[in-house]
Amino acid sequence: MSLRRQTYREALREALAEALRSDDRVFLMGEDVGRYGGCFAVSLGLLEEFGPDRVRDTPLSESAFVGAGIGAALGGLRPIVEIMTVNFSLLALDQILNNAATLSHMSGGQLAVPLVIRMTTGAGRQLAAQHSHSLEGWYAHIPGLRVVAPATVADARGMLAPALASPDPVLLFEHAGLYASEGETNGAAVGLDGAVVRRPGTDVSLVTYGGMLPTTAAAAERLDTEGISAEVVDLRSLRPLDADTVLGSVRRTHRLVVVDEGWRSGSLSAEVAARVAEQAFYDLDAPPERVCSAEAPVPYAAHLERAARPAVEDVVAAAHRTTG
Amino acid sequence: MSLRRQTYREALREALAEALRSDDRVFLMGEDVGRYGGCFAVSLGLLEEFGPDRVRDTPLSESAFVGAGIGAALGGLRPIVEIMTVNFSLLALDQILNNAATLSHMSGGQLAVPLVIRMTTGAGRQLAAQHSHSLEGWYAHIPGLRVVAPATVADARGMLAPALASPDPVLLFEHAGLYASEGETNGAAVGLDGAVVRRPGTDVSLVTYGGMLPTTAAAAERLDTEGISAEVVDLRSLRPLDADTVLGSVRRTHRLVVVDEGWRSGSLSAEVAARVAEQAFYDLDAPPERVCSAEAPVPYAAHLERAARPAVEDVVAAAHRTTG
Amino acid sequence: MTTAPETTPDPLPDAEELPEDARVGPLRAMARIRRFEERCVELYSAERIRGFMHLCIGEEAVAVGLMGALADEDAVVSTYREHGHALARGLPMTSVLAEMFGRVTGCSRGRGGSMHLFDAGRRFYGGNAIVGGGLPVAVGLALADAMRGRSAVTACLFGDGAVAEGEFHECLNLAALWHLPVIFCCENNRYAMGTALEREHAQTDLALRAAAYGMPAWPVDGMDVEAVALAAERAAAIVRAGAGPCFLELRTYRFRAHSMYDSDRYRERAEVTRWKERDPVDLLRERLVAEGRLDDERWTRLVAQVDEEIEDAVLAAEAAPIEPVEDLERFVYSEPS
Amino acid sequence: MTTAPETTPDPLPDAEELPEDARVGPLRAMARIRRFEERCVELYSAERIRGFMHLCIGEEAVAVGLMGALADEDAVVSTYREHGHALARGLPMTSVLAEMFGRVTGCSRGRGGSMHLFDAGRRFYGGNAIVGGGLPVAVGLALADAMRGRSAVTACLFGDGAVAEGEFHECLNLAALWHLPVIFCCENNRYAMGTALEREHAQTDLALRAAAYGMPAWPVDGMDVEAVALAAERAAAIVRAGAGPCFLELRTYRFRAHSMYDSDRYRERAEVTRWKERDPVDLLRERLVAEGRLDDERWTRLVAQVDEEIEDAVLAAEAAPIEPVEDLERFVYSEPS
Ligand SMILES: Cc1ncc(C[n+]2csc(CCOP(=O)(O)OP(=O)(O)O)c2C)c(N)n1
Ligand SMILES: Cc1ncc(C[n+]2csc(CCOP(=O)(O)OP(=O)(O)O)c2C)c(N)n1
Ligand SMILES: [Mg+2]
Ligand SMILES: [Mg+2]
Repeated sequence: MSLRRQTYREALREALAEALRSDDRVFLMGEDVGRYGGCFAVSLGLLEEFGPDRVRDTPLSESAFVGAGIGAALGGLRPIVEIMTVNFSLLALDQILNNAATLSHMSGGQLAVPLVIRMTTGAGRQLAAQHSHSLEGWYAHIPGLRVVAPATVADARGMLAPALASPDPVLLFEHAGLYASEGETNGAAVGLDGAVVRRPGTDVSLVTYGGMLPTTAAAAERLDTEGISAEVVDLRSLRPLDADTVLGSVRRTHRLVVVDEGWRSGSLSAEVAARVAEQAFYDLDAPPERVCSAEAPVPYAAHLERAARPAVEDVVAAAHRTTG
Repeated sequence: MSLRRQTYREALREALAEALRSDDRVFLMGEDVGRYGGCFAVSLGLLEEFGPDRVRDTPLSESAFVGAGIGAALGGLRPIVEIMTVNFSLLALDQILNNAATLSHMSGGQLAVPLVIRMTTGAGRQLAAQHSHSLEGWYAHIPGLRVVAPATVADARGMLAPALASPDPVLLFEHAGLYASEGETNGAAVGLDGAVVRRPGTDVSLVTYGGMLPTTAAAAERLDTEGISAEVVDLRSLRPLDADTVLGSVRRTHRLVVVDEGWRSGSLSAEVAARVAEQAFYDLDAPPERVCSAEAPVPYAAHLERAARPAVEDVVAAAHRTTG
Repeated sequence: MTTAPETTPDPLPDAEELPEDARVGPLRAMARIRRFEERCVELYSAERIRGFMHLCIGEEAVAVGLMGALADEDAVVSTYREHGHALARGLPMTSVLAEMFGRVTGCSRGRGGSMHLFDAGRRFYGGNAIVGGGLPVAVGLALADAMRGRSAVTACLFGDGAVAEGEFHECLNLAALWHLPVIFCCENNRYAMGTALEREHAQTDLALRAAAYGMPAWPVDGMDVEAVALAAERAAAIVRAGAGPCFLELRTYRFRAHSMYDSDRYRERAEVTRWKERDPVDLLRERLVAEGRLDDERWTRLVAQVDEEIEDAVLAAEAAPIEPVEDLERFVYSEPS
Repeated sequence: MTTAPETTPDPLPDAEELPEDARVGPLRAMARIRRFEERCVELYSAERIRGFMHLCIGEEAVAVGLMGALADEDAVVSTYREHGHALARGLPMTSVLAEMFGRVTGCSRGRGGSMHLFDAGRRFYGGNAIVGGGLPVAVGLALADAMRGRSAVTACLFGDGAVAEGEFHECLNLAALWHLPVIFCCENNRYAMGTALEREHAQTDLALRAAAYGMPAWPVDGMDVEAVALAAERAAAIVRAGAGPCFLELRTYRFRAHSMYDSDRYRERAEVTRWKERDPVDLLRERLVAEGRLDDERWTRLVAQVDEEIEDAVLAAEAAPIEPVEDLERFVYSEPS
C-alpha cells in the first residue's frame, strides 16, 4: 500500500474494517460500537458494512461482555472487544486477569485466548476524576497479557492485525487525545513487542508511550533549540517491555527521563526507571527522572487539569536536571 | 498494656474486638465474617459478642458491600469491610478507586470516607493461579488511599485503631502466610505511615513488607553468618511510602535489594527501586536489585509454587550481587 | 415553552410578593431546570462550560417530583445527568453553575464539573460518572441511617442502562435482604447512549425485574410531575416505615442527545416528536391553565424570574475566582483539623 | 453406601463383560464420584493432595444427570467444586487425580489442582475459583457456537452463592437478549460457605429470579439423578433449538463441609441428617433394587470395580513425574508453533 495521510481515528477504523473483511471469525463488540458508531466514532459506518452480528452492541455489562469475548475466543472466534474507556475496564478486570491472562498457563497450555481488547485511556478533555484515568500500567503488570499503546497513525493502523494474529490476549490502548491527530501510514503491520526510537539524540533519552509522545516530542524540539540533543523512545509495547531498546538508548545518552501520564507512584515509569537503574546503572551519568501526573484525582477545571498532567515544560525541566 | 505473646490472627481479632467495643459506630461486614467466623478465622467469636448487626455477613457481592461500606462511612459510621482475599477485590476495585479514593478530592473536601478494608493477600498455600495474587502494589498506586501491610503481630494488633481514626480510606493487607505466626505486642497503636528498620545493618539494605518479612529476615540471618551485615527495612505503609526511612538506610549501606511477592514488572518493588535511584543515586555503590515472584500465574504444584515465589536463597543471591 | 411577550410588561414583583398556588411550585421548579439547561447549551457552545455535559431536558418531572417528596434529612445519590436533581434538591444555582465553569465557588470547588455536583450539607452525594457506581454508595448511606435508627431514606437515581450492570443486581438484593431504606429511582428514558431499551434488556419491564428481588416496584409516568410526586411520596412512606426498599420505574425521555458529543443518529425524529407532545413542563402548565390556576401573565413572569436568576448565576460564575493551582493536591487526604 | 461383603466374591468380570442395565449407568457414575472423593479425603489427610479441595459428596446427581444429557460437541464451564463434573464429563480419573497430586500428567499439568481441571478436547473449560467467574466465559462459548452456526450448547455450572454476584445478572441478561445456547445450571446446595440461602438472597426462589430475565427456568430435584437427566435433556432440547438460554435450579445439598478447612459450625446436624436421607446414590440404588434391576451382588461388583479404578489412579498419580521447574514460565504466552 502506498503512503497515505489520515487521522489516528481513521487509521483505527480502517484497521477494523480490514480485519472484519479478511477473516470471518473476527467481530467487534462493545457498548455503542454499532448504531452509535462508537463513543469516539472509531467504528462509525462499520455496522452498515458488516451488520449487527459482527458489529455487536452490548448492554452496559463490562464484565459479561469482556468475559464473553474470552469465551468466544476459546470457541474459535477472533473477538475485538471495545471497552469505551479504561475507566470502565475495572469492572471487567477480574475477567481480564483471572481468565484471559491466566487460562493458557493454568490449563497447561491447552487453551489459548486470542482476544483483542481496545480501550481509550488518558485525560486532557476536562472529564474529571472518574473519566481521566491512565491505568495501562496496571495491565502491563499482568503476565499473560500483551499490552500495546499506539502513539502514531501508522501504529494505530498497523497494530490490530498482529494483535488478532496473536494467540495471546492483547490490550490495545488508544489515547483520547490522539484520535484527531494526523499522520502517514502505508497500512503495514506493526509488531507488538518492539519499542522504537522516534527521534535520535545523544544527550538524554526521553522514554514515553501513547498519549505522551506528542508532549515528549515537543520537549525534544524545545531542548534542541537549547542545544540539547534528546533521543525520544516510544515504548509502543508496555508488556512485554522492550528493555533492550531503552537500555541501548540510555547507553548512548547516559541520561534518562521517563514521561508517563499515570500517577507517579507505581506507574509504568517506575518499572522503566527501575530496569534502567538495574541494568544500565554504570551507564547513567545522572539519576533517572520521571515526569508523571500529579498524585491526585484529575480535576475538571482546565487550569487544574493542565497542572495535573505532564507538560512540555516539565519534561524540559527534567531533562535539564539530568544534563545540568 | 503489658507485653503478651499471641498469633497474628489473635492480634487482628483482639484489635477488631477492641474497636467494636470502644466505638458503636464501628461494625464489621463481609462474606462469612459472622457465623462462619471469617474464612481465616480472624473474626471467630465476634458474632457472639457483638451480634449480627455489627458483625454482618454479606452475600457474595463484593462491589455492593464494599460500596456499602463507602456509603456507610459517608453516613457517619466506621465500617470495617473484609474482602476475603485480594483476589476477589478486583470485583470491588471500581468502588475503591472511583468512590472511596476519589470522593474527598472530587467533592472539594466536603466528603470523607473513613472506611477500613481488610483483605488477605499472597500465595504459599498451593491455592493456584486465581487465589494467590499479591496485588497490594496496585492499590498503592491510588491517590486518596492509605495502604498498610502489617508484617508482625504488634503491627497486626496496632494498626486497626489508627486506621479507624483516619478520615481517609485505609486498606489493610494481611498476608495468608502470617496468620499463624507468633510474636509479642503490648497492644499499642502503630502509625500508618512509617517504615521501620527491623534489623540494623551496614552492608546492604533489604527493603520489604508484609508476608516477605520473614523470608527477608531469614536471608539477613544467613548473610550474617557469611559476614555480610544486612539492614532489613519493613515498609509497613505502602502508600504513602516512607521514602525517607528507605533512603536513610541506603545512604548508610549503599546497596539495595527490594523483596516483593508481586510479579516483578510493575510491582511495588519498581517504585522503591526507582525512588532510590532518583533520590539516592550517588549513594548507591551497586545497581539496585529486586527479588520478586516469577512473571507467571502461580501454579498449584508445590515445587512450582515454591519456585515462583521469592525464597531466602534468592534474597541472599541478590544481596551478593550488590556486595560482590 | 413560551418566552416574554413583545410589549414590555409591568416591572416584575419579587418572588416574595407573588402569592403562589402550591401546584405552581413544581412548574416553576421544572421551568427553572429547563431554562437553566437551555442556557447551559449556549454556555457550552461559548466554551464557558467544558467536558461532558448531559442534559435532562424532557426529564424534569422526575427530578422535581422526586425531590419534592424528600425531607432535608434524606439523602440523594445521583448520576452524571444530575443538574435537575441538584437544582430540585436545593443546591443554589450559583454554586451549580460556578461548578460547571470550573470556579472555586462551585459546589465541588470546580473540580467536578457537570458530572460531579456535591453538597454534603444537603445530603446530595453526587454526581457519579460510572454507570451504576452510585448504587452501592446509596445502599451504604441507607445502612448507616438504619443502623443509627434515623428515619431518613436514600433516593438513588440511575438510568435504564445501569439496570444491566452487575451493581444493580447486587445492590437491589442487598437492600432488600437487609430491609434498607432506599428508594431505587430508575430514570427509564429508553436509551443508554445510543442503545435502545430493547437492545439492552431481555426483559424490558424494569419494574418487573426489580420485583423479582422481593420489593415493591412499579412504573410511573415520568412526564407527569404530579404522578411522580405521588409515587415518590408513597415510596418514601413505605421505605420510611422500615418495610425495606422500593423501586420506581420513572418512564421518561430525553429530548436532547445523550451528551454534547452525540449526533443522535440512533433514533427516529418522529419518536422524539411524539415524546415532546408530553413535555413535562407543558403538561403541567396546560393542566394548571385549564384548571384556572395559571394564566399567561403569571407564566411569563415566572419565566422571567427564572431567567433573571440564571443570568445572575452566569454573571456570578463569570466573576468567580478559580482554585489556586497550589491547591491541586489538597483533599487527596484529609487535612489535620 | 455398602461395602464388599465378608465372603470373598467370585472374581469380578471386566467392565465389558457385564451387560448392564442402562439405568445402572448413572448409579455407577455417581458411585464412582462418591468413592473417588471419599478416597480424596484420605489422600488429603495424607498430604498427597493440597491446597483447597471442595467435595461434591451429596451432589453427584447433578453432575451425572447433567453430563449425561450433553453431547461431545457441547461445552461445560464449571466451578472449583468440579471433581464430579469432570469425571461425569469423561475426563479420565487418572488425569484428574494426577492433577490433584500436582503431577505433569494431570489434566492441567499439575498447575491447576483440584479447583482447575481442564480438558480442551472434551470441551471442559475448567474449574474456576472466582465465584461467578465462569459465567461470562460460558456466554462467550455459546456466542461462538451460535455465530458459527454450530448446534452445540454450553452448560454453565455455578452455586447459589454465585447468584448474588453481578456477573450472574449481566450474563443472564446477555444470554437471554442474544438468545444464546446456554443452560445455566445453578447447583443450589443452600449454602455459600457458611451463609445460608436466606441470608444470601432476598428472594430465595432462584428459578423465579432467573425467569425475570425472560428465560424458561424451573427447579429440579437435584438429589434424583433421573429427574436431573430429564430436566437437562429438556433444557438442552430447548436451547439447542435456538430458543435461547434456560435456567435449571438444581436443588441439592453438600453432605460435607465447604472445603477441607471448614469446621462446618453454621448448620444443624439434624439438617444434614435429613438431607442424607435423600442421598442421591442410595436413592437410585434403592429404586433400582425395588424395580428388580439391581441386586446386592451386582452393586458390590460395581463398587469393587470403581474402587479398583481409583486405586489404579492413585498408583499412577504416585508414580507420575512432576513438571520440570524450568517450565514454570511456559504457556504464559503461546509458544511459536
Ligand atoms: C461503567 C460505565 N460504562 C460505560 C459508561 C459510558 N456511558 C456513560 S452514560 C452511558 C449510558 C447510560 O445510560 P442510562 O443508564 O440509561 O442513563 P442515561 O444516560 O440514559 O440517563 C454510557 C454507556 C460509563 N460512564 N460507565
Ligand atoms: C468472587 C469470590 N468471592 C468469594 C470467594 C470465596 N468463596 C469461595 S466458594 C464461596 C461460596 C460459594 O457458594 P456457592 O456459589 O453457593 O457454591 P458452593 O460452594 O456452595 O458450591 C466463597 C464465598 C470466591 N472464590 N470468589
Ligand atoms: Mg437511559
Ligand atoms: Mg452453594
